[in-house]
Amino acid sequence: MSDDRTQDCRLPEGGLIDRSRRIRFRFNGAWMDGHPGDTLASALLANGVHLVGRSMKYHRPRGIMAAGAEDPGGLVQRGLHDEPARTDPDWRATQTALVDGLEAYTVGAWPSLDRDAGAVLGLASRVMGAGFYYKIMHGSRWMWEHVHEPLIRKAAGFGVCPDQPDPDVYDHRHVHCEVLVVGGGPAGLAAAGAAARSGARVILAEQDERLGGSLLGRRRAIDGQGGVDWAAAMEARLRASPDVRLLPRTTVFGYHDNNYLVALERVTDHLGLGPAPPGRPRQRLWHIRAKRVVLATGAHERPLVFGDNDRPGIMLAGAAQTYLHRWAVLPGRDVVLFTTNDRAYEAALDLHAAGARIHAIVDSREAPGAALPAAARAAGIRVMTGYVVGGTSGVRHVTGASVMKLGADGRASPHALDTLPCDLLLVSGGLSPVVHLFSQSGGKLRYDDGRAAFVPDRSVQALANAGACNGTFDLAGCLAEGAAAGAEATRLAGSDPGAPRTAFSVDEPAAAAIKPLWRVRPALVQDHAWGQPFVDFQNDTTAHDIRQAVREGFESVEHVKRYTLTGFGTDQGKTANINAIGIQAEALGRPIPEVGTTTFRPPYTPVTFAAMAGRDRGERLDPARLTAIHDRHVALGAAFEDVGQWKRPWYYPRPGETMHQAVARECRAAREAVGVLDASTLGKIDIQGPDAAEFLNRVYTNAWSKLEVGRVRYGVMCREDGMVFDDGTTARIDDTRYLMTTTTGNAAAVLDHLEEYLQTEWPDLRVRLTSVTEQWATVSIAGPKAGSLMARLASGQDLSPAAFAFMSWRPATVAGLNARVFRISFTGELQYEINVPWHQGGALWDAVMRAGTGLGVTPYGTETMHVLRAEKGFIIVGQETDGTQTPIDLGMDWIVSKKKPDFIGKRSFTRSDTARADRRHLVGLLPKDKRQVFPEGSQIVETGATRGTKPVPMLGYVSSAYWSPALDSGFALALVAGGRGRFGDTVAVALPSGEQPAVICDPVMLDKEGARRDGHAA
Amino acid sequence: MARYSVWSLARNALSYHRDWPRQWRSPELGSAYDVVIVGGGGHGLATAYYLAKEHGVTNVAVLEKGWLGGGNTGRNTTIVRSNYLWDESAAIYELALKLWEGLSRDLNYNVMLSQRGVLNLAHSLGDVRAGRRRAEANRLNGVDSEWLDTAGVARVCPILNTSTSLRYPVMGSTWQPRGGTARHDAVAWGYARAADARGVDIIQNCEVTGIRRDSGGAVAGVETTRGLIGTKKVALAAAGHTSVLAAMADVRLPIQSHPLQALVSEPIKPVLDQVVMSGAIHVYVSQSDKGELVIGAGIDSYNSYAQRGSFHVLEHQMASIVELFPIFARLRMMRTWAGIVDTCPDASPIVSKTPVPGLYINGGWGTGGFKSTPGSGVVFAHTIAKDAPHPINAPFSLDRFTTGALIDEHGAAAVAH
Amino acid sequence: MDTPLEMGPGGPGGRWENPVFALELDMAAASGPLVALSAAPPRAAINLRATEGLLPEIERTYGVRPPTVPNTWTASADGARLALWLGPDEWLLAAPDGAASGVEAAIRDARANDGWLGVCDVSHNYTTLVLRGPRARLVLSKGCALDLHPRGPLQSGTCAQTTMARTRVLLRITEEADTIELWVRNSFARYMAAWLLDAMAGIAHEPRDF
Amino acid sequence: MLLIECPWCGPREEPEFHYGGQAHVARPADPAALSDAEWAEYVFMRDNTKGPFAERWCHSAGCRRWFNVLRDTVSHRVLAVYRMGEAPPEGPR
Repeated sequence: MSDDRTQDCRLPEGGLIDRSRRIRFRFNGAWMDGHPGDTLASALLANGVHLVGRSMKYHRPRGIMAAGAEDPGGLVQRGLHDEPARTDPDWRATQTALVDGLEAYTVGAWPSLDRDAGAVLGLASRVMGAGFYYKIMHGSRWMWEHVHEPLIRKAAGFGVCPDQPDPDVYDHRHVHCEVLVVGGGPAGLAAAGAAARSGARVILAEQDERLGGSLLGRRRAIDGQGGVDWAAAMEARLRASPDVRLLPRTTVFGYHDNNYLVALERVTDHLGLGPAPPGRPRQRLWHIRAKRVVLATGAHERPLVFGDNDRPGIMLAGAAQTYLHRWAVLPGRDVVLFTTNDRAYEAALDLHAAGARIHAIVDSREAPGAALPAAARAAGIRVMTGYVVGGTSGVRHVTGASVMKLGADGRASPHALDTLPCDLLLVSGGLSPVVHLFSQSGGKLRYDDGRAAFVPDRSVQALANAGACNGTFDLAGCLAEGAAAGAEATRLAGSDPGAPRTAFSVDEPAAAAIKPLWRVRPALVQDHAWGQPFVDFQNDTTAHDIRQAVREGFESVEHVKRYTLTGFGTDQGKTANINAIGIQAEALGRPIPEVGTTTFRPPYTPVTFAAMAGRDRGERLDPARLTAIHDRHVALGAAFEDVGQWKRPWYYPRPGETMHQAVARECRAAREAVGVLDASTLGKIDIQGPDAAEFLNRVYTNAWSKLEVGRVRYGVMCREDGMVFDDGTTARIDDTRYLMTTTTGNAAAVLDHLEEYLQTEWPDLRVRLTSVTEQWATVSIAGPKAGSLMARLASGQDLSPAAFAFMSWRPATVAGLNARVFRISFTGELQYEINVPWHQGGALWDAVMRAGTGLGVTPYGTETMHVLRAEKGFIIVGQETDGTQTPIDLGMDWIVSKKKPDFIGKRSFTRSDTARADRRHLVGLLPKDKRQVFPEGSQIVETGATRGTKPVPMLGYVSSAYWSPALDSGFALALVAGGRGRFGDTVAVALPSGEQPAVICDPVMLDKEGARRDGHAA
Repeated sequence: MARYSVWSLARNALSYHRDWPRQWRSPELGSAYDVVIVGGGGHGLATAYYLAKEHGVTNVAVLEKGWLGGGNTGRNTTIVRSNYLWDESAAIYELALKLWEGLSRDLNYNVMLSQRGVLNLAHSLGDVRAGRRRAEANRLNGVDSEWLDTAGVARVCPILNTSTSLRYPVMGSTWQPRGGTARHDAVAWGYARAADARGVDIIQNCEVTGIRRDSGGAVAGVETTRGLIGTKKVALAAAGHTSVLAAMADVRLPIQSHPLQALVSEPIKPVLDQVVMSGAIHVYVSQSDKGELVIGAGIDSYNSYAQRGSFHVLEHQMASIVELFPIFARLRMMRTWAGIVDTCPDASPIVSKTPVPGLYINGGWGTGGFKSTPGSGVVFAHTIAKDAPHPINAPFSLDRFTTGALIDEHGAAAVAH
Repeated sequence: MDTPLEMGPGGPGGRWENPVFALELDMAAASGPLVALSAAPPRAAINLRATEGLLPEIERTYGVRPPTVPNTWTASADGARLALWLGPDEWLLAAPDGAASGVEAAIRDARANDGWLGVCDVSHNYTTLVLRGPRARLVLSKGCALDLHPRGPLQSGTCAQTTMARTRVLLRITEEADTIELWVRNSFARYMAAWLLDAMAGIAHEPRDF
Repeated sequence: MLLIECPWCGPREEPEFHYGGQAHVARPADPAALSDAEWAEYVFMRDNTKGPFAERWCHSAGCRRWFNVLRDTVSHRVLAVYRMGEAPPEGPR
């Protein structure tokens, strides 16, 4: 392409890039070149591109201001058109590794980034001060809903969401270590070095792809070795240490209780576009439990707040230095530096040495330090002390800086104005320690006047801070502090680090103290003449906004943050927050410590949703519990129902059958021949011990002392509030042993409930509980021909209803398998529940199906089971109950012992509301129009009630409703106020289409006398 | 109160916004008030506003131990809806929703109510039954609510994964078109400004340390970090700390405080136009006017006053989000936080008199606090002014735990928020 | 119709139908020298509840003294019988297939009148998966929060009940520290195996072990 | 995420445990003798302490034992772990 950019701003040599290889990438459609080792930001700057994005509110042109995670402005969309499923919104150019074919776009600028129509909003900026939205657009709801809010929403957001599912894989790891070092700069490397080879397990995590931190962007020597080489040597030494795990490209983003830290490793994003190499996750989330933590997270340089301080080409001094040294990029040729501290002078000196013209160093202090200003002057650079930059010129790139004299009143005098041309304006407001993780850990901060920064104070976890994040900004101090912290952490974690080295020889110019300047204050009448003094460059918060918020009574630091949206951007205010606090303190006339900081909330930098999910995606989102017979159900074409985590066959449609037809067929089979149900999912609890009967007496509402061995009883259990919790049958296996069944969904909850009472309330009861849910597979056969089928399966054993009493169980050999057979019935039919060892469940099912040939044996699912039981008026816990029904409400007063002095929940029955006679009772409900099957959940009202005004009084609701082939009618179970006294009454089911009449009746609708359960109705 | 309007905005823009009046005063703490409200969040400020507006009670102090709206008001996921199951709940939340609909105008403060509609998804046959039951009850209670089948859900929210490949497929949903979101901070500020204008003293950085009672046991005053205040009526509206405050008057409550976490994504262009909630797989998500996806997590299991929860809760949350919205997988979580929620055994609030004369409690809202704010304020103000509950909050008494007349909204609140 | 069924090799219709049989080919294909996943052969398992005073009696009848050190296991001299610590008064006895009823009866008979004794056959409650190889621990560490470092607490001779991915497991570190058994409830077996298979994909590309 | 010291299994991650709320709330010996209010006190009323709080946990994914924990509900720091039936440790908290 002819409009190719050619890395004009790349220096001919130097930098930590691989010049042997070129990387082609595209930015807003234009092809450019870079090298391996580049970030998107460094490559753009190498190609002279400063304008990268537009701000959120006013669509102001925004460039690259920093070189790392703190950059507020350079947001792009990665891979929008080439790889729609892998496009990533809101990517920070400074942290985007350059890869072949990378495509990056600016989103939200129309028609183009250069000529963005949205910039017209800049004209309205004078109106759109703090709290703009709250003060207008409240008059007309219609206008708000149809005009204002849609406009606001349309303008929102930076990037676009992919429109396809993410094909990539994400991994998790859990690790434990003795020492975790966060940050691979000089302090972190020194710390890890001190801890290495001590036998302690050490993890060093660094968000950058390269270890070295600030050493990569400065000219420094440590012990006579270049800083970059020193870092490389350290890395090599650590790599060779057996117990050290180096994690580059890994951001520790959360610090939780008990030294639990979470980190995101970017595994493949830097390898190229497209799918990750086979088997490799795109990202890996590390869960780290560390005995000790050393935080060596560095510091962020602060920008300065003055008029139009946001133009592309305005850059943090240290960032420019980093672009120069690490990437051999000269981000500008005509340079002005505006600083409040000595340290930044070095950037000007380095750029000068690299060939840039430094027009001036503008220092707000009257008395800077000695060494660096002298060096600057010696290099022929004009040093202006007591001056500030008050405003800038330029549109899409800075073209000049307006220098003003600071008066005795601290205000910049406009008459001393001097405009310096520049294409790079460096700014430095001092350093802010990166205290995010420390603060997340619960540590308290203190404001240090000397450093003009918040630094760690009291910590509450097993951690140490080292280096710049601790307010130690000089390299020798960083190294010494890091080494000491690493050694101390090792020792406290129980290993011997040996004597740590604490003295390092470093060549670093001395730097004098900073004098903070939170904003450039123009002379009073000129307050608004010099453009917008931005504080949060992403959200377009200005110093004016902050001061206005204070004037309006927002005095808490959190209020100002929220009212002005400072620090709410994707950078979470890394460069903005401290300046905002300084400006607020000034406006309030209070010292900074009284203002305090806002909370540093996790994550430190944004974390991919899918990385949080890890492998728990798709079918692994939650375990699907399968019975021993599952594959048979699949082969039979079953549709499945999720019951808790279980997959249960819902119905077994034959080809061409609707669900209704399939269920009707299954129901008929069970009522007329024999149906087969996989009942393995019911919870089963083995209860042993001499006090087992007493225990059952206490947890069930009915009496258990007299249940004989071999017999089975139905029981209901309540919670202490008297409401039904679960039901099921319990069989007496021998003198001191019972087998309890629970509902499928409640199995774990019931076992927990029982264990809790045993261990915490009644430890004197000699009772042992073991879950045997998966010890047994259960096949239930029901229907008039169940007896015949049972006879075929258990030949030579008389299991006929005559010989085998209802509600009893016995051991038997069924299809050659050792089984326990229970004669219980949830269908009203003659029914056997055959239990065999789980691993033989499949064999039993096969045998039942084979033996049933000719008997009309038909598998049925949960839907048919529900119809069959509902015809008999049997409840399902969780369907007829919702935690607000007592057994009495359900018409089960027969199961509530009057004799037992106590059981769980008994006392609650006599509370005034619980004892009311007009509570909702379980009843049957028959539609006047027999074809009608009411939707479950329908509400029941008095006839005609829905014609009245709302709210319409409701009598109750339909809990279950089905088509009954046996009744040849739709029918329902319902909970109706005072329902047991209203059998025969006609009420209305209030459907959206209108009322439908129905008659309240006994919930038992079929075979009230119970003949069928002994097989007599065939 | 200087009214906000396009004209006031234009006028102030001319003077570079230098002349905006304070939104509320910073008054000296008085020595006695007719009513002292503890808690300067949405509920406390709304109560003060309605005490002044509806009952003419203006000698009122609202005490806030930190900054206004700094508790759960500023920490929730801003969902507003009224589709609760039981008549009692529907009544109080629907009262609130009706007030929400006129709130910006009433307060002369744009609370940015955004009625984008709320889906409560069903993922099992049990969910379907419960959802239908709720939608039908809502309809008869005059709450706009309907039942959608899976195809209907897909029409309303096409980016939702409604395929059967989902581990727990979407089997339908309730749909309340009038539900939506509001700007949480603006609610606190709007009420504060309006209450202040009616004479209410709003005192920040003032923590209550004790409740004084007279020889008869009735409330006589409150002790604070800024001195003693005489009052015969103390109203607690300090979600999270209700138990701690009530204990100062020897009142024991059936309330437990738990962390509740939430998070936002980086801002993206509009992609989700509804509030989507799923109790079964613990998801609730909406997209804010700034473009962030606002996502709520499940309640942490343990008691806590720490305003932080456990990380694995968020991991589960994101796993569910990514399944329900597969296109969100590559989006990034930008900020997380937690509040402290008061939870009651029946997942319904307590808005009630107490055994201590002059002590009133508004708490236990669990995840329902924000959406109820205006309605809660109206009925609590009534309860305080008349020393008797409003018919709408009468069922939410402390007595119900003795009589058994619980209002069990677990079904509705399991769909947290 | 009570003709004895054929003894299968864990396949459909057999007397010990393996819940992860359907994944056996996948498991074999995913296994290699770094890590291998398989299902353990059938084995008897008995849940034992007892007080410490009963342990000598148990040792006499069962041949293994159940350990009182939490999260450890003991074995008979020939290694055929194991006792895994599950709780302060709870153990899992693992013995050769078919031994359950004999073991259960023997223990019961020995202390028939002790009210605190509980013995329950759970042979069919579990599926035992075996993860073996130098990267077995690494695979586990993707879903298990315990310290699995080879020099960590989970050495040969230890066991631990914990969570793995979204289910619960009993881990047993066998005589070989890189061969780890995962005892899972049968209904979770296929989930667990599928999860492990997914986690094993690309294991050769993992940067390093612990 | 909390790290909870099971009295038997040692420190384990919070998801292995089940929370049981306030400790030392004994079930009344004779519920029938209680008034409705007294019964409600047992069933529903619980301390909700800000600061050191005696609570119950169950190591449900581990040894299945219930035990007591004295934990600060503000700092989340576990101050003591003790078995069921034991009294909370004395002394300054």
